[in-house]
Amino acid sequence: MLNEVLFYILSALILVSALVLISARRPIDAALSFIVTLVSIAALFALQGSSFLFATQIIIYAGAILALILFIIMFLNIQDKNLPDEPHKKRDITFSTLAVLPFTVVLISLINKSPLVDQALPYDLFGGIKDIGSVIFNDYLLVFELISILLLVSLIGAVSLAKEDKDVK
Amino acid sequence: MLSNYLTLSVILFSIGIIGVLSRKNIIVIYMSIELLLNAVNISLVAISNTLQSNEGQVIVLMIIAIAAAEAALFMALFVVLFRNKRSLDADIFNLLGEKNAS
Amino acid sequence: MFGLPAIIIILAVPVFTALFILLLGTTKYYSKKIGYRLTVITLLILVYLLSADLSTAHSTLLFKELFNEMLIYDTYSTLFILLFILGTFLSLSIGKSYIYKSDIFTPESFSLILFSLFGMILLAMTNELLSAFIALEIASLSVYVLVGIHHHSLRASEAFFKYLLLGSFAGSFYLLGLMLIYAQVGSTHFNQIAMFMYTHPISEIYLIVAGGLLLMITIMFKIAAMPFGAWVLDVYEGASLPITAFMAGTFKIAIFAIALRLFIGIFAQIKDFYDPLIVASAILTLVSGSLLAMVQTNIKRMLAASSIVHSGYLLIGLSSIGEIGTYATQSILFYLIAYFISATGALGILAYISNGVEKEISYDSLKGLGRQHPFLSAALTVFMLSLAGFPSTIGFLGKFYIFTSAIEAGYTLLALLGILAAFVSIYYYFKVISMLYFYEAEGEKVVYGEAYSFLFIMLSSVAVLWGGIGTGLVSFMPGANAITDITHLVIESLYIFSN
Amino acid sequence: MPLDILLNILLLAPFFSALFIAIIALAQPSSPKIIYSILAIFAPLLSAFLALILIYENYFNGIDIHSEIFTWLSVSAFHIPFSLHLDALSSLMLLFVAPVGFLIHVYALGYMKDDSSYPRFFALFNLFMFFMFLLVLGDNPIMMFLGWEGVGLSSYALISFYYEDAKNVAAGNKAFILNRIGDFGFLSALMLLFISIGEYGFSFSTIELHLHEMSAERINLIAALLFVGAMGKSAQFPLYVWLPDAMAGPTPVSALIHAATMVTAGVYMLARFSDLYAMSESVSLFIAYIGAFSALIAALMASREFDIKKILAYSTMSQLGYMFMAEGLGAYSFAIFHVFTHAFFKALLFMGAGAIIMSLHHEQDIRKMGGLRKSLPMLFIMMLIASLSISAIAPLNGFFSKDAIMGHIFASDAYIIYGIALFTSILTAFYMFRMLFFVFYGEEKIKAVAVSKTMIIPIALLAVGVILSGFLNVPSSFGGSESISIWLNLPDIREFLDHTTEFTLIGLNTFFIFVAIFVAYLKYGSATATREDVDKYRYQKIISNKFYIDELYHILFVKPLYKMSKGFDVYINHKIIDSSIHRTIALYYYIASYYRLIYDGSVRLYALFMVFGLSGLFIYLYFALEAM
Repeated sequence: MLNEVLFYILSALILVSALVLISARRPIDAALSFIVTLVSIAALFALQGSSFLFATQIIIYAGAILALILFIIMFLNIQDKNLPDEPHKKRDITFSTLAVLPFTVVLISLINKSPLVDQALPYDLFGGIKDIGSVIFNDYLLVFELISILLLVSLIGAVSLAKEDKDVK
Repeated sequence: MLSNYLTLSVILFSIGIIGVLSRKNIIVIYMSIELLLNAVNISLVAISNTLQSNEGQVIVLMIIAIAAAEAALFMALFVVLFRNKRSLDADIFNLLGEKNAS
Repeated sequence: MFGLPAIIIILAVPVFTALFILLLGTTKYYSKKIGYRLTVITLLILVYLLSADLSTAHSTLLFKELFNEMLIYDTYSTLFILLFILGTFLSLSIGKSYIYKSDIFTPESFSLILFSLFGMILLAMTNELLSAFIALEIASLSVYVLVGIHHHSLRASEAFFKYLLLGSFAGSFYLLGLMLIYAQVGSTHFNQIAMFMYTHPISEIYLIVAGGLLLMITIMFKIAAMPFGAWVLDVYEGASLPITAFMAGTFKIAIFAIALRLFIGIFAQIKDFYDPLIVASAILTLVSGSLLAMVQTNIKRMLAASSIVHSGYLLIGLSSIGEIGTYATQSILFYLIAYFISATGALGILAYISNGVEKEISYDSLKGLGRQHPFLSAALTVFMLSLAGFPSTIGFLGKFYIFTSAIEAGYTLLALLGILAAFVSIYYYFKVISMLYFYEAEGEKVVYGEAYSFLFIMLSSVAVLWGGIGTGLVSFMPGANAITDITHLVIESLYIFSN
Repeated sequence: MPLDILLNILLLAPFFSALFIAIIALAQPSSPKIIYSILAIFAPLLSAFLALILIYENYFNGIDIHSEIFTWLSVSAFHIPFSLHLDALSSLMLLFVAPVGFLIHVYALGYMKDDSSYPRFFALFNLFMFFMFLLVLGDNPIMMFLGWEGVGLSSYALISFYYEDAKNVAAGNKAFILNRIGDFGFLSALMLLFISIGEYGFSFSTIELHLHEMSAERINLIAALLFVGAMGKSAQFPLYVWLPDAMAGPTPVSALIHAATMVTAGVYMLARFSDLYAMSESVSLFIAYIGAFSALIAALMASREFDIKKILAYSTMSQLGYMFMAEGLGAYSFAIFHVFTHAFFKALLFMGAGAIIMSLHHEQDIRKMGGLRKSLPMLFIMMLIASLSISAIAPLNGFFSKDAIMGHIFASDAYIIYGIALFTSILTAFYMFRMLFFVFYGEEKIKAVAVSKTMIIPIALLAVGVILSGFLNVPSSFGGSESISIWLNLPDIREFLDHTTEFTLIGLNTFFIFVAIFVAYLKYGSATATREDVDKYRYQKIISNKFYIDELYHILFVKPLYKMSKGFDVYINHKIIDSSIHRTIALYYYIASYYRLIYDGSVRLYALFMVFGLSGLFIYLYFALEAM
């Protein structure tokens, strides 16, 4: 029961902060509310007992990626005058909501029709670092290796795009 | 119940889509895309929990890594775009559209 | 274990060469020539190693224990891998002129091309949803960067921006779909998904149907099917020409490698659901592609728009699969081969003409080329004829197969629309030909460099003709019938039960 | 090497030769002539050599060579292989097509040596050879049709070779259009054939097996339509008018390929379908009458013609008439044998005529020639041999083939046809010697230049052929074994005359021929002859004007067609079709100009389209699942 309540509180937090994210004018505000979202999601992971993902979510997402975003915002020194004018933001949000609505409604109704509806979550403690590690290295070794190459590619890409060229000639 | 988690995912996903569609600021658009990935993650962990298998969590881990990879490129994108035009307005980058084609 | 050593090398070599070029690039020993040559030689080695496996129908699970049955090496993947390698090779060979003259090709770009190739190779071999996505991401991210590698150019960086943004957006649909399928099946392996659907009634697999739909969105985005393909014109235009050729010719095939595996393998049972959607998308794609292609004045944009139309033809083939199975699949494979040579050749010629400078090639700038460069113009004419689907080119046979398979599947009206689109396409392709031959030259005769690129332009135009006449006159040069034979083996290999 | 590979090489050598010549000429227009010459001569030499080997195998070892090159079309049940087949009939055709083709090439080297379009000529010429081989060797009617069209096309290009002169282009067009009329018949026949028995496969042998499954009416219709095709290609009445005009090509080489090689395609085609014609007697008889009539009018026109090439063209038409007479009366192997002998003496005549024209600085009017007997003695002897042969004087080859045909006609009780044939035969001797006396007797009017060796040697070789080739099919009455007729094994109707009748007929024929020659001598050759040929009588005038057929055609077909086309052009084409096409394009542009606005380059808009697509898909999904 407590779990249910906690779930609803966290969901509310997630959704509200997400809404703030997409409607905030300044990117720094959006980033800060994004942190709330991410931490709430991490809490949701913790609620389900997956301790490793909880930690990962906090460290990588809330820590690394968001720090990167904030760093970029600072680094580029985006002033308010650099921000785009968005006079029709409210209208845009309304229309896009209308555009997305069919998708959302149909998908939710499908979810509620499927046999998964009444599966309860055990809320056991599971997904420790050891279990996950053994799954990664037994079943998902290929994916793990591929991820390393993916990161390498993005690293090369980011460096070659963002660097000031002195040697390119 | 699992369906609650899935529903939450879908709603969060929709919010992300709305963010992508309605905002002009590229950084906000980027964060909306991250929101999409997080929406998927929520459900995956829940499913993994119901099935009592760790596969779902591994997938989440991989998605986080993918997000990181995309993040790196997006950061580079911000730098490149801001250096070129001193702005991060998605709508001013329409040099290539049909409007200017001829 | 069929051809195992070769395939290990094929997986490892691109990555190692890419890393080697990257490291060499930081030293003073590096020059563009070395980077280019290393890449091309690597590709040649790969072609040599692989081509033998095309002669039989085979299917093996690669490193079954180690990789948890995630990689499958069959004739299907062999054909696709060979096409990727050949496509990359052809794009680079024809683009040599451009690459040498322009200063945007850094060591990183060569290694990114190889990484992208690696991603595509895995995409053709993968047997599982998550690894498929990551393979796709490896290929895509590399291409995103390649599009924007000229980051001082406003156009290139804008193309990069659009491609990256929309690509990641589309990619998240795939992940949502993956999540829904995983929720229902509890696994992401193709076999298990198919097995699950086989053992459960339709009412219990709603989420799989929805998930499949979401996967389809990503696929349609990548192959530029409308309404998901609006990015194509802008991105193709913004990218440098050899990269455009690479994207249009090679990368598009890679998406079909996974799409066909999904539609023949997993979703065969519920494909009836998807067929009306594919048909609708095909119609939309054909119509908007034709409309857009007709009004272009920039030839690169015209080719980009016409590549949308070609996706439409392929979607026609895709929609016919459910009804008649292998013939439609064969026709798609044949069309892919036909399209890849013609498109790579046509864009390659543009790269050759533009001489390494980022300039717009309008129709007017081709005027009088027929007199100044008869062979180049002849080759361009051949490619245009093939793209328009004129008889005695390989493009004609491709279209012929696609349309007949659609008619056999009962989509007569759709086939008619396709024929109509092909008819309209004559308008914009022949405009190019008329510019070549019916106008006087405006400028001085330009001398283009790199006989090597020229050689490959000529070779591919001969291949286009040869494939269209389809002959086994000379036994060591396979023609259209050989392609048909191979596609047969390829499909056969998909139904081999792999142990 | 396996024989089928040799067969492929034989077919493809001229094709590649043509291709290479074209490529070299395009890439490096200033290449030395010797390159073209080598390329041009090598392919036919190779083909001729291979042809002899393959024919040897077929004749002595009885091997039919089959080579399936690739599947040309395969759409479900519709299966057309691209395959070659060499049997006795095609062997015999090859036996003259390949060597004579080679000799013509050698001759052309000399004849064309100063022409600026040297490579174009040889490229087209080799292409012609390729299509001719394809026609003869094709294993199914579709392939035959391909070759049929191909020879038409390349001959069109050769007739209009000197396209600077509008007259030549008009001649080319005429040939092409009249051939198209014939092709229409051919093609309709093939379609009918395919509809009727196409499901069993479409090679000649399978067609033969299933012929009896068709109704008699349909067989008659197909036979008649096929013959329409043959009429066009083989210049029979009424589709013959293109042949004299076709002499506009490079004198006389292209004339030669039309007259000695290509025109026999119709005869060959009828022989190929001989099983069909054997089942259709009425059409066959009609063919015989058409043949007889064509032979007669051609001979009449030839006797009043002054252009040396046109005389030969008419004589070709006349000889083709004999072949059709034979085929119409069921003597297919005699017809084919006449094709064979005809190729030799006609080639010889054309080459000789060409040499004469060349040595007289492109003079073609026989009235302006004369006395060449002294300056060109070799040529005179060879022309004499050929003229004797075409007049059917023993023991030259023309005698054996023509006499066999005449004997057969008589034995078939077709006395009207026999009368025409006999009269034509006499006329033939007359007009041939008329030409000979005009050219070689009398006083020398233009000084002749010596003829080059590359032209004389092929002529001499052909003369040997003319003398010897008749002995291949010596009739039984002369103690021969008719080995060619047996080899060909066509469904001949054999009628035997007793030897006395036969010898009487031969004697009669020969006597009249000698009379005709003598008359011709008196009129044109002797010292007292006036050598003037003005139209004194009304009939002569009619003949000189070619029976006004051309004019008739002009009034009947060309003018109304022209007027109709003009009407179509103005009213339908311009006012309806053109403007509607323009309107469609304008409308299309109009739509596109608005449609393109939604691709204005805004990335959010593109994302919006994707979301529309997404929502659309899910709305569909909802209803589709509801409907389940």
